[in-house]
Amino acid sequence: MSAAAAPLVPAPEFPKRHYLNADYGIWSWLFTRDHKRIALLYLASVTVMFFLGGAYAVLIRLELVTPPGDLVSSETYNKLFTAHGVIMVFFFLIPAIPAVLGNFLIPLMLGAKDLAFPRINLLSWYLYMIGAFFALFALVHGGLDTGWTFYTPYSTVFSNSAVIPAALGIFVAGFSSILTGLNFIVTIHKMRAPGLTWFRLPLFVWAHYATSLIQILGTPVVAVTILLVAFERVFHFGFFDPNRGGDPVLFQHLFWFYSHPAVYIMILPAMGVMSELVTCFSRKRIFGYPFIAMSSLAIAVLGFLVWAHHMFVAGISVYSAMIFSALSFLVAIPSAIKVFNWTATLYRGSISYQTPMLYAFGFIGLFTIGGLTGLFLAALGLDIHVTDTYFVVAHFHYIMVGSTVMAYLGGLHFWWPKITGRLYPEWWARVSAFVIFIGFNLTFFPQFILGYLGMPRRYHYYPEEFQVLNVMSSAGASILGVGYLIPMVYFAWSMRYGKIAPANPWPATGLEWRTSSPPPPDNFRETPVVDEEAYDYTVPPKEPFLV
Amino acid sequence: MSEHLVPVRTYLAVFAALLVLTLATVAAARVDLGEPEVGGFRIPVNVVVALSIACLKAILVILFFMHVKYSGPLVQLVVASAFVWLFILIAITMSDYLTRGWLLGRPAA
Amino acid sequence: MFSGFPLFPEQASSLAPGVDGLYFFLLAITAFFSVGIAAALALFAMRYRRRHADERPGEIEGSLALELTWTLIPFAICMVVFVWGAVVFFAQNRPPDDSIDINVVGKRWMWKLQHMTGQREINELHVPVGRPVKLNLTSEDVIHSFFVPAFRMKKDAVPGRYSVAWFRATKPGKYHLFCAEYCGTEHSRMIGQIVVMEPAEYQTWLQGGPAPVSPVAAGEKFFTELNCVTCHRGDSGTRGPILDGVAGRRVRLQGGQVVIADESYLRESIVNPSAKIVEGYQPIMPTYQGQVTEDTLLQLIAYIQSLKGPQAIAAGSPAGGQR
Amino acid sequence: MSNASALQHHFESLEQQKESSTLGMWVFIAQEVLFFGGLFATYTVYRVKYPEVFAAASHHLNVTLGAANTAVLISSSLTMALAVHAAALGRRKQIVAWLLLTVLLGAAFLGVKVVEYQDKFEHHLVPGPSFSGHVLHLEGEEEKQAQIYYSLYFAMTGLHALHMIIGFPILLGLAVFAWKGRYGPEWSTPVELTGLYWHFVDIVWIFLFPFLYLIH
Repeated sequence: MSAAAAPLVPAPEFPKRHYLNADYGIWSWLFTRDHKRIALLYLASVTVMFFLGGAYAVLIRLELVTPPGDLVSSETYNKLFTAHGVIMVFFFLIPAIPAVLGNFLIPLMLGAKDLAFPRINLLSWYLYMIGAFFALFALVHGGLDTGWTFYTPYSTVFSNSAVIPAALGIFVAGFSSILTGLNFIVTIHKMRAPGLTWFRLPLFVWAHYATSLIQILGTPVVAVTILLVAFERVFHFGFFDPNRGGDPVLFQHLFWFYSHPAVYIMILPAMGVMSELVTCFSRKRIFGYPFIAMSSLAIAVLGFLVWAHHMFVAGISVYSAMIFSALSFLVAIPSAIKVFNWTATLYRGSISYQTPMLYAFGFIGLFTIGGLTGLFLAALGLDIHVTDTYFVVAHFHYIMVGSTVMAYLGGLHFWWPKITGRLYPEWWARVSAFVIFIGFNLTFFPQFILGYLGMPRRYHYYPEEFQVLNVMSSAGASILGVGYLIPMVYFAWSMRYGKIAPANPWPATGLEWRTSSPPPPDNFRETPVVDEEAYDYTVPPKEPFLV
Repeated sequence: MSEHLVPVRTYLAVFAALLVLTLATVAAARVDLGEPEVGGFRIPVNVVVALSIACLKAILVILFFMHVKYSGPLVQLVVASAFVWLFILIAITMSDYLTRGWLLGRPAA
Repeated sequence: MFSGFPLFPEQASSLAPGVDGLYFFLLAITAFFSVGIAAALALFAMRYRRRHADERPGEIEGSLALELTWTLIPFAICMVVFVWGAVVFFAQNRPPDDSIDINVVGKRWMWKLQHMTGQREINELHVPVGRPVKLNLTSEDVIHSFFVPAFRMKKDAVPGRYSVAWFRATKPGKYHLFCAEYCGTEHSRMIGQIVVMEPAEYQTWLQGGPAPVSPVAAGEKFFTELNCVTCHRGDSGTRGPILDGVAGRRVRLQGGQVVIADESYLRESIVNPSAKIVEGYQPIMPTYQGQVTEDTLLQLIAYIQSLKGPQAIAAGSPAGGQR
Repeated sequence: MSNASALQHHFESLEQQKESSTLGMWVFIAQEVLFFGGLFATYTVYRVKYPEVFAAASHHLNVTLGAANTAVLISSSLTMALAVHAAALGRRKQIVAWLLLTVLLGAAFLGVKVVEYQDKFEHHLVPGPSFSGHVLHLEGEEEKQAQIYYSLYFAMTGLHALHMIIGFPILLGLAVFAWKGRYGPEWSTPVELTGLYWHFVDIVWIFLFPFLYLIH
């Protein structure tokens, strides 16, 4: 363990009563209404989904080591990348940070006893599980070969795979996401502790507020769209089938109205985590608090106005394409503001290299590359060449894996002591952070080059001249896979054998660090009163409340 | 919230207005109101009338039956943003469909 | 032809340098900011590393000037890229008038192409170097995408409508043709090649093989067989609009809307005649949906486009004026 | 009337609980607006694309039935509003009466819908292999466009009806609790929130009626 934590609380003790031992038995978990326990239910579920989606990625990368499709058939290959996409997008990335870290931390950060609607919170976990069940049923029962984007008329007329159960799964999981967002919005509005004004909120909360807006206003549209796809298969509605008078491009409009903002559902909470990590490990108040807070809202709003940049070659009107291109550039600005402000926060700070901060460094670097390559795709003339190629694949993996998963892991390390009351082994954590960073870049950087060379995405066979880069990518993927397995092992180990964590191990500001680790069932014995700005690192950390 | 109790006669008045507007929209649909051209666009007056009446009815329900007139700014903001986003969805989608026929100028060379 | 480990695709069309110019500009921007941010991170991380556990650095106030700087500079860069991208996009979307037209039909999992001179090809397209080639794309089943990396050209072939793309090859050779929009099981086998030939070579190629029927001639045959002639010729009264010279012209519809009689409009008027009625006519034409294949449709349209009428000279001459 | 029992452990006061629940319901309704919004966007696209066929296809709908049903649904909105009013005043029997009347009017609405649906089945206007434009005098491509109209008709009215059906058990449950005297001046939030939901369902119909029945 690092020396930084040691002097503050010399001999931390495990609290006698906390949310983990408040009740025992399987039913105390399955019927819990404690947001912290529900967060752990989500943690377990999304971890399973992450490794399942990862297993599909392993098979994809194995297949792509050689140009001909020699490992699996084309049909199987198509089902592999579809399964990878559906699982990772709908069942890992969208719920990962909000439903695990957000669920656990938002009431703690607000000084509240729970989310506003604990029963709805539990319901949304059950909806997630039902959705996951349907999706997994589709994967084992014939598989799904439409790609995660379900483009029509392939998905509605031509695909012979299990589209309906998968659509149902995504529909149900969508409502899980909507209810989580609803809960967050109401909680943030109505349950802040006395004195906790909007501009004293941790930026993690701001980011989740913006995320929730997207979940509320975007998800229902994809839900009804995916419902129409199912109707079209079952009842022969013709909305998206040109042979029945429909327009396949309309599906793309409705789908991307949600699915582009959904990218911000994945990245905004990650940015929220970043703001917490960067301040804590540089011991500095965040640079430009109001700008970071407002840029989250700006991303949420502008994110809704750019969806058709996925459709520049799909035959949309040239004029419409220009509007969408211009707006797409605008959404880059608030992201840039965040990166600059995080970097400026480090200036004259007191920077420690503990594991969460390593992930934060990784995030800033990878997000910068991921974000800037987004400009290539927003630029009309250039998008024509790179869209639907590996360039896009590389770009969104830099955002979703390089950024979101980095922040998720960083956040998980940061709050692990709070969640479990135990410390993880620092040396192993640092090693795995490096392994992941190296593996990630080796996997996805070559894909930018592949994409510009013209290798289309979702290709089972590919021309021989692309092999060297594909082999590099596959090699990187194996390193990345090992990198992800190491935390899995030491986190599990630490739950039983890790050192006992003090209430505030780093030490950090924020109400969540002023209750015990792990927190009691109602979070605080008395409602805390806040009388200071966020991230005041100029003074030593405040004593924990008595619990 | 409902600390402000809306008098029953307000409900009845709104109800009467809603019924009248329903009759009005049916009556308006029976008359062909034409499609005058304004600035190069055909304006189907029937659609405009039907849509306006529907919006008016919806506003009455929202303001009085749903108490938004007496609610705090937060609830009003939620209602407004729902409809703004609905507008974004439809308007921007239509921006593609309505301009698809437009061609770029002829090539220069 | 292909080296073992390329990093950059061949440039083989007139559009490629424009796209690559923008690419290199953006690469430079990306490199500048990524390296800049990474250097700042590394510098701060080393210079201000925590030296003892109780260190409490002083406060630094936010700075409006800085915030504005790093808002406005990226904004300005973005707008430059936007305009640049739009200019390239315009070029990609405005096929020159003197192009060779090729009809392209995507079908799981092959590309069917037909030259205006009648030659049919599958998964292979022979074109001359230096001449603009315009593609009329459609699909028989799902959405496909016609992608030629060396030309920096890509366009979706959407069932039920036409899309247009064009290129002018600048270098003889063979280039990859990919389907870039996922279209089912054999998506990755829906590939082919574009063979760019010297003009003389191309002429020889055109003359090889059995005497083909040109789409215009085939279209004319269908025009008679499907009884289009009974309503759409000068001697048939006023039942349907005369089609001479209609292609590419502005058409005034019932209710005053004006549309351009492009391929998509002509197609719609055949399969769905009542959608857009020309001013002064009755919606009496039956639909031909189901009676004509995508190939036949393309041939009919080629024929209609070949009809040059008196109006074409008056109204249809392009404003740009070439040659 | 024990109001202390209504306060859940994680709220500080009944006031905070009320405000949170009301805001939550409104956020849920915002979500519902966008849910139906996807359908309205689809409707707009095809209405603009196929105006004539939409008009022809809509003429098979019975405007009188539609208008009468609109009146029925507006009436049920009124009775719902009066139930909320009675709940705020704690008038036990009135709440129950208005709630039951709301359910009754809702059921009447659905009854008329069933009659209308039956008519579509008889005339082969249900999207699917048996769809026929015969009764509309439409064939070929236009028949397909009419099928799109009827697909929209069934998707929109069907999801609307589903929302009403979900409302029934909630209304009946409220009536039971109201009978037991749960609601009074201090705590009537469940009745209020159900009212919001019911009025929202009414609003959807206010748009569906002219969009589907009154196309010129």
